Amino acid sequence: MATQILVPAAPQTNASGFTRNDYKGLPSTLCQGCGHNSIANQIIAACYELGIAPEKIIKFSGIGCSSKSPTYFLSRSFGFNGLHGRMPSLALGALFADHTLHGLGVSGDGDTASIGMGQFKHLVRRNMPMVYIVENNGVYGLTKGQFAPTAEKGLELKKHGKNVFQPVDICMEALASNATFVARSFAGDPKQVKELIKAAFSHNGIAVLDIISPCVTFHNHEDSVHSYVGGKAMEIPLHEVIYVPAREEIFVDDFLEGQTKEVTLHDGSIIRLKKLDKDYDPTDRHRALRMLDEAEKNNLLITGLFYIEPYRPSMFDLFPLPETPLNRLPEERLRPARESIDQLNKMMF
Amino acid sequence: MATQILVPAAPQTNASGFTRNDYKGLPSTLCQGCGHNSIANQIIAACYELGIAPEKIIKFSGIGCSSKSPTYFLSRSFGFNGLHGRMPSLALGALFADHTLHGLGVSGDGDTASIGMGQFKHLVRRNMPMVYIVENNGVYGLTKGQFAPTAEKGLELKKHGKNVFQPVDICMEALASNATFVARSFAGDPKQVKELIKAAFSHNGIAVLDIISPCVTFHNHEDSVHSYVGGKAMEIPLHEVIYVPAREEIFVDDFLEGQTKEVTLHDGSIIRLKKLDKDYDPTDRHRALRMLDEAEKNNLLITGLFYIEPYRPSMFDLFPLPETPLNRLPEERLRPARESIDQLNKMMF
Amino acid sequence: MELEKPAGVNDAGYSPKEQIINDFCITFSTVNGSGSATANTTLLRALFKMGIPVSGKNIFPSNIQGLPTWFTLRISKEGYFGRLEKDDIVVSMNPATFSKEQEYIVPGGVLLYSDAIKLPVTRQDISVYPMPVNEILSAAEVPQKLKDYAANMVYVGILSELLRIDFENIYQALDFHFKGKEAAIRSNYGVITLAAKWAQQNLKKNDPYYVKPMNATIGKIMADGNTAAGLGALYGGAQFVAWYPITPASSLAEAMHEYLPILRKDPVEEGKETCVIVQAEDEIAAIGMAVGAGWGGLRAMTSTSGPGLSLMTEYLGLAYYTETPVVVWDVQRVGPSTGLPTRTAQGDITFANFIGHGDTQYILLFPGSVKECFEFGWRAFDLAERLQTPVIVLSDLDLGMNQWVSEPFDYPDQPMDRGKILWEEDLDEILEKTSDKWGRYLDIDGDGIPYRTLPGNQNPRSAYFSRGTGHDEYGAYREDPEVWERILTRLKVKFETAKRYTPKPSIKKMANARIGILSVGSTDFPILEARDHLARQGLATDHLRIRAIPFDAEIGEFIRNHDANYVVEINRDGQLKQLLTIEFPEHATKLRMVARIDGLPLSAKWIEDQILSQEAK
Amino acid sequence: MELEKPAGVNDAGYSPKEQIINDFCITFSTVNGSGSATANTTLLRALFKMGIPVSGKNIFPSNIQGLPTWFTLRISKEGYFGRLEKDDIVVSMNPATFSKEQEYIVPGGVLLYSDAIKLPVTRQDISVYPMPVNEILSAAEVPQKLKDYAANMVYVGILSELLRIDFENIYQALDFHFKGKEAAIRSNYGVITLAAKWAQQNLKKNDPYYVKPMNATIGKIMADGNTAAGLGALYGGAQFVAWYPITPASSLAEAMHEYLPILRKDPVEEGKETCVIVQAEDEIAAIGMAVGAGWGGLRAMTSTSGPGLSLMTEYLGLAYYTETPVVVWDVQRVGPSTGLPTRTAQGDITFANFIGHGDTQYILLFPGSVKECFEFGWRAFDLAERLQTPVIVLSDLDLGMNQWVSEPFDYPDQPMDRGKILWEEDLDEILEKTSDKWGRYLDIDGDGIPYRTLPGNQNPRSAYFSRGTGHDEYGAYREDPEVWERILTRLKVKFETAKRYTPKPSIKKMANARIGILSVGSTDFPILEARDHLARQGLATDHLRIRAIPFDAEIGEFIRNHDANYVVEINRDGQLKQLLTIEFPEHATKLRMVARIDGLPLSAKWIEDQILSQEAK
Ligand SMILES: Cc1ncc(C[n+]2csc(CCOP(=O)(O)OP(=O)(O)O)c2C)c(N)n1
Ligand SMILES: Cc1ncc(C[n+]2csc(CCOP(=O)(O)OP(=O)(O)O)c2C)c(N)n1
Ligand code: SF4
Ligand code: SF4
Ligand SMILES: [Mg+2]
Ligand SMILES: [Mg+2]
Repeated sequence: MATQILVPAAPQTNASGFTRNDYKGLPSTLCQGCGHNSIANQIIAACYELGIAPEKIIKFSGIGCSSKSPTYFLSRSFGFNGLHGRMPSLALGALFADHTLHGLGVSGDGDTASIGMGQFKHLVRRNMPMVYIVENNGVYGLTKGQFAPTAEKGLELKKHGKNVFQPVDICMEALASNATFVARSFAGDPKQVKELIKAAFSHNGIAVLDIISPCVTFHNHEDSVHSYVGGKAMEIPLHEVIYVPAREEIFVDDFLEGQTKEVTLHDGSIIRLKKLDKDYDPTDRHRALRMLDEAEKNNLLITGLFYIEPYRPSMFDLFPLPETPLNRLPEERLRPARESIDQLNKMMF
Repeated sequence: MATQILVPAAPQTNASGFTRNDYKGLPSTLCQGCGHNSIANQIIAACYELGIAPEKIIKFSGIGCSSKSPTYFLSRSFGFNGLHGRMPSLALGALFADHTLHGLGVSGDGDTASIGMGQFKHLVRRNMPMVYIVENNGVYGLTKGQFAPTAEKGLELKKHGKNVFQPVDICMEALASNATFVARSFAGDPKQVKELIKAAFSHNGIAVLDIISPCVTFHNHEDSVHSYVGGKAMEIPLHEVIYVPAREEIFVDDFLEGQTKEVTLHDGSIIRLKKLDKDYDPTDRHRALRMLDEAEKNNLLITGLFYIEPYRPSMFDLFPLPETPLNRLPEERLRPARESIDQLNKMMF
Repeated sequence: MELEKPAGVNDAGYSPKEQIINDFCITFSTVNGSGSATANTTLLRALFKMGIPVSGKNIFPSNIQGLPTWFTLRISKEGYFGRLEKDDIVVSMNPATFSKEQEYIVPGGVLLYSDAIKLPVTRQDISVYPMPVNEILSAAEVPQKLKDYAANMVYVGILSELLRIDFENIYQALDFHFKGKEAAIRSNYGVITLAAKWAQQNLKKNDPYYVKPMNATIGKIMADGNTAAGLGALYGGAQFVAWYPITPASSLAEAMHEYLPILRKDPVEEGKETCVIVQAEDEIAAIGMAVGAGWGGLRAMTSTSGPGLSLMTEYLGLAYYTETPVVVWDVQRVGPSTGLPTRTAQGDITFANFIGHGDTQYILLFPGSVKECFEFGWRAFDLAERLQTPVIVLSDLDLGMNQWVSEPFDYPDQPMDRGKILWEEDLDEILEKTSDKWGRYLDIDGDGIPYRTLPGNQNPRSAYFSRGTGHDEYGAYREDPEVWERILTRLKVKFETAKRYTPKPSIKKMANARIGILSVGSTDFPILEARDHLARQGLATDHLRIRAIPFDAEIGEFIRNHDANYVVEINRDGQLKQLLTIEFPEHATKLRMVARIDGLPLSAKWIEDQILSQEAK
Repeated sequence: MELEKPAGVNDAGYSPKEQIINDFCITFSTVNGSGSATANTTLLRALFKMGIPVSGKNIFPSNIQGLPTWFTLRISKEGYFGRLEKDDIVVSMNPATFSKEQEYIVPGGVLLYSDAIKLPVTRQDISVYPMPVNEILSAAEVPQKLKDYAANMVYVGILSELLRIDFENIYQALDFHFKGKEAAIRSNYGVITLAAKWAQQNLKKNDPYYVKPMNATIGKIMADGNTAAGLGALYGGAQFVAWYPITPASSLAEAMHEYLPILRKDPVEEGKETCVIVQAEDEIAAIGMAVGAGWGGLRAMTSTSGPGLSLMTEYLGLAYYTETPVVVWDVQRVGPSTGLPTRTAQGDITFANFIGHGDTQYILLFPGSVKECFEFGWRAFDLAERLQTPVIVLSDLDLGMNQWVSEPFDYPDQPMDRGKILWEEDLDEILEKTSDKWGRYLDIDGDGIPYRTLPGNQNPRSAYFSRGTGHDEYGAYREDPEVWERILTRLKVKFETAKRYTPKPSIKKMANARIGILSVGSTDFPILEARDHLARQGLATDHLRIRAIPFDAEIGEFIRNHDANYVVEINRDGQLKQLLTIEFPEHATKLRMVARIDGLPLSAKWIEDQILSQEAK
């Protein structure tokens, strides 16, 4: 009888040689079933599939359950869990430290659309290159269930009565601020979430992902779009989103002519949008505005890539940054030469 | 020879018996020719023509040259010159003190669209009933000519180089936040400014007026839309705006059938829009969004009433406010009766 | 309704002399989100109803579900409500912390734990009662999805049996908690009695802990400080509340939201309410709205905690300089920064005192009990309006979020003081009296407090323009050096005047005490206890609890009259001591620091040890 | 180029003995927006070029055009740069303030005024020279729209004639101002010489004021503190600047913007710059960006004034607790609130010290001269990075916006101190050295300062997660009481360590002085003068200028060694004195307050009077 030697199977790796484990984080301390957890999983999956080294990503967040989640993915990435509503400025400053890194921000609807409205809008306006995910549950999770500004009109919550205000539409806000990548998705649709995240990482500019992410503890009423059941029932994907990395061969015949629309990103990768219902051109801002206007009027949860403008210069492109990351510049490149001081003093009169 | 007795001519008064003087303010300390001065004059004219008692108006502002201007009109009105970018919250709180008063906010483009973006958007979202004027000059006047977020892309300013960012479109922002009254005007078009202000005062909700108001000291380049010359050259009024007070008889035959569009406001007054070029329906939000999108793409200064939704409940309507102004309620209506304390204590277990 | 009531487990026979009655501490260890709060407060309330002085402290994590959380229930016949450092009894439902908790049990103490925890019990010197939680739940036919929650009712039943807690009172507590909803009460009570029966049938009590009815809580109430503050504010005629959610302050505004329709229906206009509550978009907006409303003549307030207070900085400066009344409740939690959002602190004292650029001074109030939260709830408005200035009330998480036994709330003993407000006729009168010399910022009475008109006043002379920039007595914009200095100096006069109105310190003395203790707020409870202990060790102390800034002259007297003055507080830097040093430099060397911050309320023992060791020097 | 140069007006014959030479003060009264700044700084620079110690102070309104503005030019052969309370010469171009200004002229002083002002001259005891401004402008054929502006050149010409200011130097000053633009120089110089000629032909000098060349400014420079600070920062290797416009700080960032392309071209990569400047949307964003950049490993800063500092409160607390280096320049103006935005102050001291909820401590720097603005410009980064903490530099409007004669800037005398940063290999090394025990917040060296890694570090062990919530030495989220206390206590150790690095106080002594004076910042100038005056009256004083918080032990020594210590500062509440009281309670009673705030720099006379009157008590 021959002895069988058990060789542990080599863990699977991505093209860059990383295992899925290399992208994991600490165990989540969010509620079981929280939409934020499933988004965290898709972030892990997307980064793994993209093959970005975890050390090449920086994570940012504000304050909230959503903003806690960066500890639950990418433990090998630097991260900064900042202040409530003020992640955009923090991220902007930090990303200038090394422009070769990928920025990934995770925020909540309260964090972004309430206290953070101003910073969010200005980050978008500057087209700061980073992925900006809003985990949108329509409530304040961490403070135990108050209305977020994205709460549906008429929503009733324990202790807070009925929401009487018009909800903020995060995608509409992004568009109004001339965002160059605007998408909406639903935590209950993990495949779409993942493909959009991958595409967002390839975008050279701000990529806003408004992801409906149910709060199972404080706001999971079946008739609400912010719940799993409600979201599932109401979701209308505009198209099927498929991200094709730059290096991959493209098999056109996978798709019938006229059924797909492709957008080439700055880094050569392609977003392929497979037509589902009607035609939708995501490079037409006005079309996107109209769609959101209609969705709002008819209370629809439309998901997909709403708008993309792949070639507008990003904020980095607007500054004469050296190739070397700023934070690696040695003293000789930072302090003006000794001789200069005399000249300078001569100018002081 | 008969002696002629000189009787001083009684000063002209409006329907409520006030003279124009009753609406005046202190002499302006702004630069001569500043657009803000001409807007101040139209505020005076509009209030005079409307016949609102000056004591029935409260003025608010943030910080900036624009925000200084409330001292230059309506000296008999209460006013609060608050903090930079934070006028909306101040106004909201103050207006709850007496819901029978008219709120009038004057802000700058920096005050509203830079530091004040968040508060502005949330005030709009709440449909807080007040007139909100942005005196938009594309720069920071009071701090001596830095870029405001409304500055045109490519604009060059002394000391600050070239503006590389996409400008904020205040009307687009208002629409994105579901404003119920959105208009743009130009300080060089005083008649339109005045009519729009009158209409705004009659609106039961937030009325956002984005008025291009040249800064003659720091940003009056002829080729800029923010200058008198540039603005004049580029202005394309959508329609002629005529405000007809509730009590006035309407002579329909003044206007040719099909050439005007009328919107009846909450208080019975009417805004009559006289068609100039093409048809424009200011009750269609999507139409307004498209128009702004196009104006931005083609760099046009379109003026007029872009959007109005006269019957959405205002913020006041969402609370069970007594008829008596809150700030006039006597102690008996504010402090629970003595008996109640025992009952309350019984509930505390 | 007649319900089955268990009757106590068999006794192993501790003689009455050996029994520890009404004087011990129980810690419940669970995970949050499991519903243990209901169980714990039920026990707390039942003991309260038995007439026993009792206090509860919730030590919970800053998340929503699944992390360790502790509830400590102290039963103290002497009425001590401070935190103890050791547990007599631990009820452990959480394997994650099981081993650690055992360390905190006193020798001879008790460990109750869910037998689902399969970890070793390491202590030999304690009584141990494993509880067959799942078994009992199965017997009770609790549906699967409620099991976590109902598990807590199991320990309620067993513990009640062991300690002899009255089931009548348990029932009352449930009835209160579930607002009389029969089904919920019955199902919970069902589990409790089943568990109790199990205990009766299966346990032999071999520990000394018992509760016995007393009458020490007769006529008292139970409440948390935030609810008390909110209620006080409603009795104070609050008219405008703007807030933004933040732990541990949220429940203050939420309580107002809850009680507003009950307490503040307009007695004149039907269906109307006389107070508006707005959830703002952030704290800058919340304070901005409140300042606007205060300026407009409303009794206006906001409530927040550290990070929110930081954001209110600029607006508070504006309110100070424009002399706008506004009330800010800061329910303190551990900072700096986000810090420990669910832990208690007194760390915002110097910050609140110096908040805002430029020279500023604020009225600070420090409630020391739930009852005082209620009182300052209304009184803060009187002060803010009388003095036309911001009032910052510094409460804390311990006081604000825990349930405390308290004297009942007193109806305000003074009519509302709206301060110097001029309506149409008042203005005419004052103009006549002063020969037309009224000005918004003119000090007519010499007390530093000017008269103000309110928007809506139809007197054509009434309007004025408020601004954060330099202004003269008539509200006109002025940059003149002498005007600036004059107004700022008058504001200092006003701050002096404030001392006539602010609450005096509360002083408790012992005979021949040469040692003073100074404090603010909720440390009152452990200090009371520490002083008793010290006295027993021969060290008499006097205690002065400061209730307001500006500091009263009495405080200086107190310090002078004692050889050493220990300033007890929950922060790192001795913030109260710092402010006292500034105010009373002549006594600076008599002040000693007794300060620490680790997220927990101070214990009497620690205070005592600190004082003793510093005295020994 | 050969230009006509006038040669002085006829003398009424003051004997040389009666002449007042190089020791007087001129105030120019104009309206703002009229371009008088060019005229005034031209005179200032010309005098500087004549070798005479001279200083200028601009007292301007918070608007853009049309309101009264004053410029005071002090000529002091003894090198006193403080403000004087009286004017020797007034040049009045503004009817609105004409009457008032006459009151400030010393007996025997001079009034020059535009004869377009048709108001009475009320003083009989002064020399009066009306100036036919319009007439001269017409003769000079100045176009209408430039008349307001050129009117100021008229007084430059006339005054230069009267005082004997060298026209060569006037020309140099114009050349500098107009950056060599010939047309502008010529047209202005034309008006000046025309006016001078008019004076020569029409005036008879009957006042005693003269300037005479000296060599007291040889080798010196002229600069404003904001430019100096911005330049210093560029020499400090600033890499990221985020700012939001606000008077009086804007010119700091604007100077950096201006000099960045000159000083900070990347010597390696062509066409690149090694510093990024971003105009943020507000101050919260500005500090947020700077904190982000500081965390990312950049030398990051922001500059602001009071209201902006108030808005930075929350972020500063985060930076303190996460130990993120960041530099904040606060160019102080008069607060509270918007206050007097164009007037100087030292009113943010206590606020900056206690900024943020919870226990915090900050490094504060107080530059006392333009040269020190430059020095602290670079040094602040060394401190921030070495100590991994925010550094707040408190300058003021007087220092920041006025032109000062100064020693030339010194090239930094130390290499950049980047502090404890670990790149890939460093980390491997330290991991080896510590047997794998590196943690972001672990105090390895015992000085309270941990080691940090920076984003981009590709070592798989390098990453850590920063948070404002409780964390342990390894950056992990922790709510444990002992962890919180440990980290917070270590931060205090770090603050002690800071004293090894912060600038020492600067001390100036006199023989047998029993009186001490303590101060920070720009009050140094009037204090220098006041001390000379006091000494002449027999009162010797020592002076200690504090340059940093934490306070150095030397300060305590100084206080102890003097009978009375006067703390001189520009605020109402004696803020520096308050902080000294806290730090040195044992000397609290030796501190005396000499504080006022009215928007003006303190005068030597006022300081002197205060000290004398308190000494008299
Ligand atoms: C300045 C400040 N204000 C308030 C809070 C309290 N707070 C923590 S999380 C949160 C809301 C989070 O809501 P959201 O962003 O929607 O995240 P979610 O928890 O729903 O994922 C608030 C108000 C805070 N941390 N800081
Ligand atoms: C918190 C704060 N930051 C900065 C300033 C300085 N500041 C005064 S006005 C102003 C900009 C005003 O610009 P805008 O609103 O466009 O008004 P304009 O002067 O152009 O009319 C700024 C930044 C301030 N007063 N407060
Ligand atoms: S409270 Fe809501 S948002 Fe927060 S973790 Fe739980 S489910 Fe998620
Ligand atoms: S600076 Fe510009 S905005 Fe300000 S008053 Fe002058 S013209 Fe108007
Ligand atoms: Mg949320
Ligand atoms: Mg502007």
